[in-house]
Amino acid sequence: MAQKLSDTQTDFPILNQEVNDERLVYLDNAATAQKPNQVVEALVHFYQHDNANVHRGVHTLAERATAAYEDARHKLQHFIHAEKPTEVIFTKGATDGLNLVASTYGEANVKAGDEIVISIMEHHSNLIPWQQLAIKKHATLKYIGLTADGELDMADAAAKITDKTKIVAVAHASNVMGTVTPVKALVKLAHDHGAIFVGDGAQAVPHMPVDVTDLDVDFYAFSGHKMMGPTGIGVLYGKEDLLQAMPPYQYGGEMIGFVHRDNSTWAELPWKFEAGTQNIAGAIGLGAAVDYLNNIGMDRIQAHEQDLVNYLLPKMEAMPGVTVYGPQDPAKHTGVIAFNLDNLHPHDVATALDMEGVAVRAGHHCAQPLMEYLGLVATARASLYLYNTQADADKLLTALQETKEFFNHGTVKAK
Amino acid sequence: MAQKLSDTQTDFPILNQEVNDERLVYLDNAATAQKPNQVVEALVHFYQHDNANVHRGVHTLAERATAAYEDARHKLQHFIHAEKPTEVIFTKGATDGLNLVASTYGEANVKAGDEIVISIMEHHSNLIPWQQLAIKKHATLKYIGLTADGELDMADAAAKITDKTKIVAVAHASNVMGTVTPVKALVKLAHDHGAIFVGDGAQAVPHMPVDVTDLDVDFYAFSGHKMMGPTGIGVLYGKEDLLQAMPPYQYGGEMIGFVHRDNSTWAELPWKFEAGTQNIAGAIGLGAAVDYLNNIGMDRIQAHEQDLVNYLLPKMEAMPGVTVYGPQDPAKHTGVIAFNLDNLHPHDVATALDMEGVAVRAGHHCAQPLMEYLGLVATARASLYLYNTQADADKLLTALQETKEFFNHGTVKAK
Amino acid sequence: MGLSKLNSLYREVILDHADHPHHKHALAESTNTITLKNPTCGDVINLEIKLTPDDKIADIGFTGDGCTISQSSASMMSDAVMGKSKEEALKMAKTFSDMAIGKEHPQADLDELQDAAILSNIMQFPARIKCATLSWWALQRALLEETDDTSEEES
Amino acid sequence: MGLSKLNSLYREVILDHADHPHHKHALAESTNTITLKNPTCGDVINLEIKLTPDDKIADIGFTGDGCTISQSSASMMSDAVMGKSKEEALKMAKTFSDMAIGKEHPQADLDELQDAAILSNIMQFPARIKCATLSWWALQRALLEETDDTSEEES
Ligand SMILES: Cc1ncc(COP(=O)(O)O)c(C=O)c1O
Ligand SMILES: Cc1ncc(COP(=O)(O)O)c(C=O)c1O
Repeated sequence: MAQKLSDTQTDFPILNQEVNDERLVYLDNAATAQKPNQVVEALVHFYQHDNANVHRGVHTLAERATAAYEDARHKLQHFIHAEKPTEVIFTKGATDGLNLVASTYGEANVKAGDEIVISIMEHHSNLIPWQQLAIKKHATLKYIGLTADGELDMADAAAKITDKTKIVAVAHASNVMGTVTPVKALVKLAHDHGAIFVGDGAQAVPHMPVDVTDLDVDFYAFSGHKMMGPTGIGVLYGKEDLLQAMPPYQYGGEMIGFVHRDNSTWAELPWKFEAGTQNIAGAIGLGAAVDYLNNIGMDRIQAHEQDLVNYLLPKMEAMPGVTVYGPQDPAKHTGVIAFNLDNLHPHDVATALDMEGVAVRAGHHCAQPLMEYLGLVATARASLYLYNTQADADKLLTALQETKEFFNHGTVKAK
Repeated sequence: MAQKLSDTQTDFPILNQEVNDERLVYLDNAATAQKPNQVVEALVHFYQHDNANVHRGVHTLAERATAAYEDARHKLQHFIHAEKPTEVIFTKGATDGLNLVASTYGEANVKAGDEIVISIMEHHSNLIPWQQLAIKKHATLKYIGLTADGELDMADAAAKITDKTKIVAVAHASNVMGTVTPVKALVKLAHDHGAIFVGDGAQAVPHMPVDVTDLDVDFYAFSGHKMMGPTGIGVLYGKEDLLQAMPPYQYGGEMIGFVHRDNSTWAELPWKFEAGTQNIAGAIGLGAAVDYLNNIGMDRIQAHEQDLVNYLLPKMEAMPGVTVYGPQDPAKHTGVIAFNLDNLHPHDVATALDMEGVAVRAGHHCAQPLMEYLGLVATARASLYLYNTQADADKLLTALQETKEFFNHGTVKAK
Repeated sequence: MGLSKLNSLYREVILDHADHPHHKHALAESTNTITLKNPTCGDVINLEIKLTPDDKIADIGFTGDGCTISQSSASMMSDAVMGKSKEEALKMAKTFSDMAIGKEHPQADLDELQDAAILSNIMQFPARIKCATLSWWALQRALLEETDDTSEEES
Repeated sequence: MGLSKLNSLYREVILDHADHPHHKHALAESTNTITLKNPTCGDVINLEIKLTPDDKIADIGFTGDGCTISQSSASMMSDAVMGKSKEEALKMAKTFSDMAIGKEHPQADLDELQDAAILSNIMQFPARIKCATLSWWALQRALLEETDDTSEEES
């Protein structure tokens, strides 16, 4: 079994609490991750020593704040292996970044009759921006389907992506199916047809090494809060030449060159896309999260989660009444495990697990078209991170068993 | 002289530091405010006890996080006297809020030949969104001028706002001139001509009581970081019927009703405008900032800053070589004081003041058209907040005197 | 505590209603209908009401998917409002949503709600309040003939 | 510390150049021109260069507004590159921007910069580095015939 990756006791005080008189077992990491003290301390340090607005200040605090903010950009650049800091734009989160691309690149490049190709398992944040763009532009939105195992159907991808395709947008890792998509192959398919590829890295960057240069993605968006950073900060990576050619997304302070009464020019990259005061402390906190993850090593984090899945998944699959979605082979399954129990509604399951201190999510996971495709209304979902342990997995298994028994003892089950 | 409003020693540790071996005197509050410990502790508490994603969670942490987040919304609602919490949308900041209105309401309602009226002293964030909208829609952007004293010229406003006007967008308080605009009168002018009024409250909400319902503004945007809240959070107030009729701004998680493959419906207010994971901790921290401000009382804060201006402004005006912009009458001047010293470049002045520990800003203050209108390239700017004292004012005056002398000792002055 | 607290949420009568919901069917004819959604979980309720000319609830039926709480709440709600006047039903909806957020009400009002009153302990499970109130909210909006909307408002 | 540290920024020679900038005028004819802006303060420089057919700087002039540092830097830069070849000037620009961010360079390179070398202590005033590098950056872009842009890049 995996060794301990982090000193949970000291780094994550939030996990040392009881919920409903039970030890908290936090398995809702795909929704948001907990923050190590190192990240919280970076925020506190910034606010108590260096807080100032960045870029335009001549005074000492402003200079310190600017250096810390741009330093965070460099950390993020190296973390995802972008070639230049100018290709790293701070956003509010993955949703903000994906909307940015749809509203600027998409708006400028998609015309009537063009096609946008996404997958049926996209999160709403990588679905509705394209859907609405397609509606507005009279373009066609096409969905790549899944294999029986819940993986992306690459034969279908090859069929759906055509010379009419302008944009292919797919999640690097699914927030429901527990699958990783072959981004590199998708990028090649897209490029072969003259389309650009937009990666949604929200569930990938926190859990595995990601190299945007090697993947050759054109845009790639992710959120800080899912990788132990603060809320309200994220990153959009974009290739410099594409970003250069794009119009700005928002207008305001910091993103301008010259402003005249009737027209304006824009700042250089990356600031052209950072209008107004940014989440300065958030960026710095995200930089601290990157330090934390790097200290452990993304390879080790990925291996640790894989070990846990290898332990947990077969036991869940073996439990009568439990249905696990996505690949049944643990080797192909990430730490995101969507499941249902008997014919209980997942909402009831999540409430019962919460009584046992186990935090899981229940619902459509912002993926309604996927639910429809799978013929489901909703599922429960347990999702792991580096601080989870075998004991956490065991607790989930016990709690599931007890939940089963509780509802079987009652005279009835929900429809 | 004003009594002490806050226990700076304990509440603002950042202010108890030396910069260049001098006591830090932070006079760059119009750029961003310092955060009391109470706000920082609210962030720490959230991350160490309740951190979870909001709204979709069934488990205990998610419920606590949701309650804290929505509670913050209620605090903001009451702070600005909005009628309903549904009218309070969390944004990234004032720039984000103003862009939201321009891209949704503006996009839907401004047509070729229409007019948008702003003032010549707008911050770029309340200028370029309208300028670009006007360019895109072939509408006309008109600028309301200033009186000799730097106040908004209401006669000019009455002349510029016509039946062709669709939107009037003006700052409630200027970030350069140190003036407050008669928002209520502007709103009436706008409404009389069938236009809506968008208020930029970035420099008003932190410093004076604001009642959006009494002002009758249609939209009103401001930033958390300038009112002692965290970075990366702000508020857009909008009248419910207007928000209701508007299309969403960004698409993604949390803002949806039903999502089908080819179309979607939207969530109710305010969530329709909060796509993706929001800056949850930021909103909660902003709620704590509101508590802090309320504890002191906005009336007292305003009076304290006025007292300081009454003390400082005449002394600055009396100093040979100092030019203060905006009203010369302290009673008409907010705590934002733009000035120049001799014919020194403000950048050189700010560097010299920084050597004395005094943090001021120098530049165009994101108001290039105003600079052009005033025939200036740039100014220095000192801006006050509740923790500033008479001693801070004195330090500024001494440092200005010494800066003068330093550059007079040299053989030359800059052009 | 483990699961013991669950007993106070999943009372026998609630499980009964969830297992054998009353009025869970479409109506042949109706005067007021609405489709509402619980944004927390994506559950949906289609509510159909047939009002008499003098605004009495002659029939009521619901369809849709949902958790134990939302299904049993819809069932209990339907039982409680059958035969009531529009005005009475609206008052009951108000009582229920007040109860769900912990506001005090005279016992007589609660009695009106019949079985549904048992959901008062939903308060201990704040994440489930929306599940319980969804059908009552649908009732209110259907009776007030508000247009269909996509999701429930904050309760 | 007060203002004493300022002496190391505002050296006599810097103040002299700022007060009586050399080459501060438009050229009658030029082969390479650029307008750049310091986004930190809004200062602007218009730089004009006249190259000989064999790429030597025959004349150089600048106009625009700026602080003491940017004005004197432009003046010192112009002095230093007059008569140099395009290649030499580009090398000097590189030396200067390296120096400004604290990279080591052989003394011979620094000597090339003439008066401009004195700005090496700009390092102690990070907020002012852009003021010092703006004109060198303009020189480089003008010589490389990059299109006008609105602002300087991160230095
Ligand atoms: C008057 C005014 N409006 C808008 C803004 C923009 O605020 P933010 O940068 O926080 O979006 C500012 C702050 O710089 C301001 O002073
Ligand atoms: C795959 C995927 N994409 C996008 C998002 C949206 O991220 P955020 O809500 O942080 O903007 C999420 C998170 O919910 C996700 O899981």
